[in-house]
Parts: sequence; structure tokens; C-alpha cells
Amino acid sequence: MSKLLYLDNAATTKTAPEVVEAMLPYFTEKFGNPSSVYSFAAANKEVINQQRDTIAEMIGAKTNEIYFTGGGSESDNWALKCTAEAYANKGNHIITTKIEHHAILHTAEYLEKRGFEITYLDVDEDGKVKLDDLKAAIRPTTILISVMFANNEIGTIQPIKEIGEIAHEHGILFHTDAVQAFGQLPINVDECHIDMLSASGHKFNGPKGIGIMYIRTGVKIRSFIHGGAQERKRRAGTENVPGIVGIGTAAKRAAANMEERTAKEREVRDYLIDRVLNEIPYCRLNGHRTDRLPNNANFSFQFVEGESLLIKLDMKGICASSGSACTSGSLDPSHVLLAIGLPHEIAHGSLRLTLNEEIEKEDIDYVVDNLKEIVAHLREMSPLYED
Amino acid sequence: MSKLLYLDNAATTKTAPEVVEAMLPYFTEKFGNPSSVYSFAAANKEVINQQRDTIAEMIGAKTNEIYFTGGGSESDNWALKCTAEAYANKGNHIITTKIEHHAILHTAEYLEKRGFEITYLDVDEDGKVKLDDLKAAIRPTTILISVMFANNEIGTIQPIKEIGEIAHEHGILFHTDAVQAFGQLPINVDECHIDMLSASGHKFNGPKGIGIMYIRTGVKIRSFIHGGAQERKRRAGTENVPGIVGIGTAAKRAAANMEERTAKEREVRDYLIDRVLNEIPYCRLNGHRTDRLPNNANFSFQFVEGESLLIKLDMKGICASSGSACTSGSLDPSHVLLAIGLPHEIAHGSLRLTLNEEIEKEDIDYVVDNLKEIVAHLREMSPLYED
Amino acid sequence: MYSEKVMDHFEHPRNVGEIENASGVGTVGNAKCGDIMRIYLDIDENQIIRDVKFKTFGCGAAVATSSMATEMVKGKTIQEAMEVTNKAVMEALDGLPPVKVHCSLLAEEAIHAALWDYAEKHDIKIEGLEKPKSDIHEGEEAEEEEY
Amino acid sequence: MYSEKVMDHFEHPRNVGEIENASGVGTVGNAKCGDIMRIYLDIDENQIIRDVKFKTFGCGAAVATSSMATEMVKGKTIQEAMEVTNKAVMEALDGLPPVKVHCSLLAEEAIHAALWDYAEKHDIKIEGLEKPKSDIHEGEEAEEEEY
Ligand SMILES: Cc1ncc(COP(=O)(O)O)c(C=O)c1O
Ligand SMILES: Cc1ncc(COP(=O)(O)O)c(C=O)c1O
Ligand code: FES
Ligand code: FES
Repeated sequence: MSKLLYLDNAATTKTAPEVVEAMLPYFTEKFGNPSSVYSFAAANKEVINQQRDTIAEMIGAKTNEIYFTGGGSESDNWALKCTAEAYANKGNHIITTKIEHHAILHTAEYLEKRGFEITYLDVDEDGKVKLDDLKAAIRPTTILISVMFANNEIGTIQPIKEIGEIAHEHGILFHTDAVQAFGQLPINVDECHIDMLSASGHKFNGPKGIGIMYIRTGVKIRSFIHGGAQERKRRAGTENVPGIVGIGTAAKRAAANMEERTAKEREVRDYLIDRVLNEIPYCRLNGHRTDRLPNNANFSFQFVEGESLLIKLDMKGICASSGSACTSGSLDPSHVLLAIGLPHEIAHGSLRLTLNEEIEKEDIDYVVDNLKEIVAHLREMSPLYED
Repeated sequence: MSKLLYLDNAATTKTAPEVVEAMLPYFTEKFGNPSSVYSFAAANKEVINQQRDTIAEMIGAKTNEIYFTGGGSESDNWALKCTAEAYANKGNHIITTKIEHHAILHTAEYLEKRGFEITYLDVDEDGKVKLDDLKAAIRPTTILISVMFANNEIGTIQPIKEIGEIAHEHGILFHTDAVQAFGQLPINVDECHIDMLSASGHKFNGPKGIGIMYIRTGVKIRSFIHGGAQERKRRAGTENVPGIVGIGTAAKRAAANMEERTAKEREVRDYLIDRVLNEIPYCRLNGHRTDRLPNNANFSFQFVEGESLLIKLDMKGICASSGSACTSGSLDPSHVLLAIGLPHEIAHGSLRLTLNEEIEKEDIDYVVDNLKEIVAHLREMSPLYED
Repeated sequence: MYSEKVMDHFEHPRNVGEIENASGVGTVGNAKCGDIMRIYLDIDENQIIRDVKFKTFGCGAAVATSSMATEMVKGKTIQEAMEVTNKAVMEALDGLPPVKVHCSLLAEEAIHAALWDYAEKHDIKIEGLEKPKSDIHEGEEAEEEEY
Repeated sequence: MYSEKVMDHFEHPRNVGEIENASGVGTVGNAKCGDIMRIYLDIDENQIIRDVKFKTFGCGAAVATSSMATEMVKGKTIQEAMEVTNKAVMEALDGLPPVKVHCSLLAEEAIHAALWDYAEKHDIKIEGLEKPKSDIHEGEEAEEEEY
């Protein structure tokens, strides 16, 4: 296949060449264990803290409030399970939403089996949490509110500041899964009263297998992974120095060009959205029209099944994803699309296109032209479609 | 510093250049998320399974019994916590040893706080588990025996096969922390009746931040990290493709030259041990003389404190480690050295030198010559030493 | 994830379409994934399947198995068509990923449903054919839950 | 992890050794880490510390603080020596890592213990000096447990 248009940057991103460049010396030269006494390795401790600095600064946190984990899922598990554990004497109720990533939802379900009570908030048709619902859900036993910063499927950005304020007023801890938002949107943990935050390197041109956890000073959660004294005794395991250098370098890079990058993405995204909505019938945009991730477009095409659509796009060199996630081991239609009120068979025909800064309008033209044909072709094959 | 002799390969190893080479394409070219439908990324699923194959073959396991984690500590946490959880209805007793890595010990302590009963077996003066003690410790409620394959400090190899047989006869699950043994010693999970096994990439010239967990078919433990459907729904999180390729390549490499590599290491190690014991007074070798990791030597020098020794060695370009671990956040002397019966102040003066295949006898001469001087110098400064 | 044969049938599906005044039509839905398939049969007086068409709202495996299944029953007698099981179709396609085994059931069941429709219309009984369920639930499948 | 000054004093420790017939000798052990330090003082009739020597079984920070502390009390009066706190020594060394703060207490306490020994031998009272404990336990320290 000659052409390759990668439009699945919400699934993962290319590690930026300068990020790889920055990581390389830490594999074969400065490979020492940062906990060592000898200077060759101990210098890596300093290097790690520099990355912590970069990340702390980006979100208005203090250096020692940043911890490195093995990814976004680990951060999410840590936040939920260890808060539940540490604050169990205060209460057993946790509030989250129906549209969280599975790293939150399945962890919450796990906690339910262990005696915790979870409220899964509904969202409106744009995918936003309703603040009144949130307030009404709060109980004296509520110990944690966990609401994602922005949704990975439909891109909707939550009213995080308002949610943080409500949590703060009630003295409830507030965690946000910012895996999709980090590096794409400005985040300030103080302004938004965020107590814990998850992020994942590979979503912003950093490496896979490395994540971030912000924990506000004073939050008393303990280790999720027990063992050595790394990460101020809160996350055991020999530090993944190349990974940490990679995520730090990627964070710095994302922060540096955030404004211009996302401005361009927004423009190209809006061009994509307009063309698709204008030119393909029986089609809708999922997620909020403006309060959405700069690089996210998510459509539903009636009478069309998602996987078939993806394979056809793949044949044209277009990498995209669907809410149906047939192949990732689950056949259920996206819980997010169902939560915003889509019927089963429409949720099935959804398409997520997530851009990066390199995608131009000409690329979008190529995508839309092909998409039109493919959708028409699949509809012809569909027993649901009567033209 | 011109000379650099890295003799701390038990702490971490250099990532082999060919391992980095193998990883590189997966950062910037084949960076796709393996769960994706499009061919560009879906091919990575196959790549991951090839690594699983390599590792499975090395330890006599089946491909789908191999899982990838974020490191040795995560594997250890998973094995203990999730076995405890899954088999709690069978019993609440776990047997381990006093000389495990903290990733096991601190996890066991955590479980103790949550109602599990843990027996920490003593070891003999060589650091070996006494099989009679093990048998005597077994209760009707014992659900797990976790004994490390080989010790990270003193290098002693445990009678794993005999322990496995005992576990098997009693219908008790057997986990072994093989983080130090994997790639250094032949391992066969069937012969040794191993049900679960932990390993960590960076200990055998693979990358940091990636680990292995072997789980025998039929062992019913669930996810430690909940979320997406990766790793047959048992370990969530976007697969760390470069890390997995790295650990697979490193495993293949370690398996390929294991015999000749360890034969050379053993010879050089024995040369080191002989010279030190012969030429430095008030000195002892810790760990079993022959049943020890091929690259491990561990000495105690009376009247000498470990950190000072390490800094002096560092000044000569020699990277080594001590049991005292002053700098890794804990000031206690090594629990392993105390467990083999060393008094506090002698445990304090221990030195671990762990070789790799590149270390030659001339290097050892340089080390021993310097060591003699340094030990003499520190003893002169010591209030405990009356010459 | 799919074999070359599957991809070929997905890319160039055989027998897509409808048959007007078909001898039998069957529509089934898969409760597992929500996908839907409809089969049209044109059966002559010798009970030979002269023509067959399908429409499918479903994944790649569903499209490919529809295509292959229709190829396999075309020109066959009803009794021969009854032997075109989902297993046979999968084999003809060089296999399917475990998570996609259920998709191949759609094709089998859709053919059965169309045959049932034909039998009812002509008031005959086809040996081995049971009344189709509108939704397919299947028992065992290579679920990865059993470790 | 250590400042250049610490490394300098560790590499070239000043005043290592013993003083025969010292005016005062103090030995203290650190309960936290098991390390031990001994200070020898030679004090003249004007209560001026004419000479000072030390021996230390301890980490890099312990050696460096011993060295620096002995430098700081040498030539001083007893009262001046009393002002050489572990804080002052740490500052003179351009700081210590948090986990090493306790090491600097060894030096302070060893000097106090030697002064106490001197005071007992000469039957005098030194203002502000308390009977030394043989083991130092300290209260607050930059423990990383408080997040
Ligand atoms: C025996 C043993 N177990 C577990 C670990 C933990 O592995 P990691 O630091 O890669 O998480 C180590 C090394 O640190 C080890 O030596
Ligand atoms: C919103 C959100 N949370 C959590 C995760 C999990 O991150 P990771 O796969 O890096 O563990 C993802 C991505 O997969 C995500 O999009
Ligand atoms: S997933 Fe529905 S038919 Fe294949
Ligand atoms: S660690 Fe013991 S004196 Fe520093």
C-alpha cells in the first residue's frame, strides 16, 4: 500500500523522532539504575526529576506531586483502587460517569464487587456531565469523584472546573482521567481543583508503557505497586529511565507548540466535519460541536457497520477506528455512543477520525471522497437500507 | 572519569544494541495500536505473539501462558495480590521467605494488613530455604508458596524443583520471582511445577519498564490492572510494543548464548572470589559457594561501611552496590544479609559485584587491587577496627 | 487478522443483492453483536437452488461468510445446502479469528431461515431443519475467559 | 547526590585519627543506621580546642560531616564549639540529601559527648550541654512518608 493516512491518533501516536533521540542514550550508555550510589547511575535520578519538573509546570503542580507509572490504565487503577482503600473509613461511595474509559469503568466494577457503591452519571446528548445530576448524586459517604477531562471516542470536553469546584466544596477528592486531554488542552490542577490526574505517554507522541499520575500533596493514597523505594516509596519498580525521558520530552514538545498545533488541527477537523455532514446523507456528528478535542471527529453513518467501514478505509490506506471495537475482544457497541442516546444499530456504524498536526485539507479530501464511496457501497449491501 | 567498570548487572543491565535496534522501528514507523483493525497496526499483534513464543519456549510454557507487564514488581504484585483475591475462599495463608525482594515482601505485608496470614521462611547460612521448614509451614489454608528462583543480593539459587514438588503434592500454587534467574539459568516450568513466574526485561539486557508474567493454564487469577481487553483481558493498557519487542529480542539473545556466557562469567567470578578471599583479611563471601548466580559475588568486609566503600570504588570508575542501600531511601541493613545470620555491623559492610560477559580477569585485577587499598583506608578511619 | 480468502470475499463479495419474488427469504440477527443478514433463494421445481443473493449489515467476517456461503449453496439441492454448516464455511475461508466464529453462524442461520420460509410457502418438510430463531444466541465459543 | 564540598571532605577527610591522652573522647552511634563516630578533643587551659581528631564508621555524609565539624571546632572555645550545630555543618557543606540529614547529627552529638567527657573529667559544667545518649534517635527528619 503506497498511501498511509494515519487518522487514529486517539488510539496512539507516533513517537516523535526527537523523543526517540532523547531516549536513546538511556538504553545503551546512561543505562544505570537511578537508585545506585555511583555517579554514573545516580545522575539519572536528576534526569528523572527534570522530567517531573517539566510535567509539573505544564499542569501547575509541584515537582514532587508527579509520579511515573506504566501507563494510563495503571494510573487510573491506582487512583480508584487506592483512594477507595485509603478513604474507606470515610465512606464507600464513588461517583463517575457512564462514558469513562474501561480503565475507569472496569476498575469501578471491580470495586463494586468489593463493597463500594458506584454512581455512574448519565451524560447529555453531547456527552457532557450534568452538574445538577452530579450534585444530586453526592452523599455523605462519597469519597471520590472521577470524571474524564475529555472523552476518547467522541472528544467531548467536560466542565472540569465546575466539577472540581463541586467536589472541593463538598470536601470530596477529584480525579480526572486526562489521558486524552494532556498535551492537547491547557490544564491547571489548582484552578480545576484536581486532586489526582492520569496521563499516558503514547497519546502525545511519547513512548508506550509509561504514564503519569499527579497526586496533590495531602492526598493520602498509598502504593498500588508495592516493593522498592522508588517514586518516593509510592510506586515500586526500577525506573523506566528511557521511558521517563521520553514522556518528559514529549510533554515539553506538546506544551511548546500546543496553541498553533491545536489551532491547525481544529481548522482541518472542522473542514472534515463540514464536508462529511454536507456530503454524506443519514450521518451525524457525535460529541459536542465545539467543546471537543481539537483533533477529534466522530460520525455515525446509518445502515453501515463499523468494522466493514474500517476495513474498506484500510484498503485505501486510511487508518481509523470505530466505536464497535469488534476486534478488541468485545462485540458490544460503544458504551459511550449508547450513553449519548444512540440506538444500537447506529452506534454500530460509527467512525472516529483523530488527526495530528501533519494532516492537511488535501488529506481530508482524499478521506471524504473515499468515505462517500465506501458508505454508499456498504449501504447497498445493507438489509437495513431501503433507498 | 576515563575508566568505567560496570559491576552492578544485578541492579540493571545495558540494553543490548541489537535489542535497541529491534525496538526502533516500533517507535516511529510501526507505532500502531495492536488492537486496531487496520493492517498497519494489526500486524503488531502478530509481532507481540512472536515475542510471547520466544519466551514461552525458553521456559517450556505455552504461548498463551505468557503475559507482558510493566516490570518485575508489577508481576510480583499481580501474582501475590490476585492469587490472594482469587483463592481467598480456599484459604488465607501464603508462604514465602525472609530473603525475597521487596516487591514480594512489601506486597506480602500489605496482604497481612488485609487479613492474610504470611509465613516468612528462614533460610540457612547460605541463603537456602530449608525444605523441612517449608513442609512444616504448610496448612490446610495455604493457597500460595512464593519463593524466588535466585536471590538478587547474595545470588543463592533455591531448590526450586523440590519446592515445586512439595507445592504440587499439596495442591498449592507455586510462584517464583525469577527476575534474577531468567536468562541466566535454564528454567522449565513443568519440571519445577511452577504455576506463576515473574521476570523483568532490564535484568537481561532488555529495556526497563517491561516485565513478564507466566501464568499456567488453569490458574484462575484475574487482572491486577483493569481496563481494556489487552493480554487476553488479563492485563489492561495499550501494549508497549517497542518494550515487548525489546524484551523478546533480549530473551532470544540470552537463551542463544546462555551456556558459553555463563561459563565465562562463572570463571571470572570465581577468580574474583578467590582473589578477594585470599588477599583481604576479615572478609567473607555471602551466599552459597557454588549454587549461586553465575555473575554474582557478594562480600562482607568487617569494620567497613558499605556506602563509603561504594563511593571510593566509584572514584576509581567501579560501579558496585552494597546491601546497605542507604541511598535508596532505606537505611536498614540488608534484610537478606541479616537473614543469613550476619550481625548488623557486618551486614553494613557488604559489597555486591555482579558481572557481565564483557568483564575480563584483567578488569577483576583492577577491581581487587583498588578494593584492597580502599578497604585498608576505610578501616584506618574506623573506630571499630583496632589493628 | 483475516485470511486472504476472507479478505477476497469481503472485498469482492459474491451474490450481493436481492431476488424479486424469491422462493424463500430469511433474515436473522445476531444477538451477540447486533448484526443482521438476509438471504434470498430462488429454488426450482427439482429443489435445486438456482440462484441466491444476500444483504448483510455486519463485520468483515459476516460479509465474507455470507459471500462464501451463498457460493457454496448455489446450484445445490436443498439437502446438500443443509450440509453447508458454519464450520464448512469457515474452513472454506481458511478459518476465522476465535472472536469471529459467531459471525459465521449468521450465514448458516440465514440460509436455514430462507429454506424454512420456502418450506412453509410450499408446505413441505425439510429434514433436519428447525424453525429459525430471529436472534441467534450461541452456546460455546472460543471465549478467552477460560485461561 | 552529594555536593562538591561533601565529596571533597569525603575524599580528603581532615583530622582523621586519634589523640593519645585526649582531654575528652566521645563515641556515639546512630540508632537509625548503625553507624558510629568517635571524636577526640585536646583542650588547653583556656578552654580552647587545640586539636581534634575523629574516627568514623559510616556513610559518605557521616565521614564528610565529621571532617567538616572537626574543622569548625578546631581553635575555638568550648562555648563557640557548642554553636557548631548539625545545621551549621550541613550549611558549610552546601547541604545534604534529605535522607542524610540524620548523619550530620552524629558529628554534633559526638562533639557534645567528647565535651561532656571533658567536663566530667574536669568537674565543670558547660552551659547548654546535656548528657549524651549513646544512641541518637531523632524526632523530625525529612521523611518522605508525608506526601
Ligand atoms: C529478585 C527481584 N525481584 C523483583 C525485582 C523488581 O523488578 P523491577 O525493578 O524491574 O520492577 C528485582 C529487581 O529490582 C529483583 O531483583
Ligand atoms: C481516556 C483514556 N483513559 C485511559 C486510557 C488507557 O491508557 P493506556 O492504554 O496507555 O494504559 C486511554 C487509552 O487507551 C484513554 O483514552
Ligand atoms: S461481529 Fe457481528 S457479525 Fe461479526
Ligand atoms: S547513613 Fe549512617 S551515618 Fe549516614
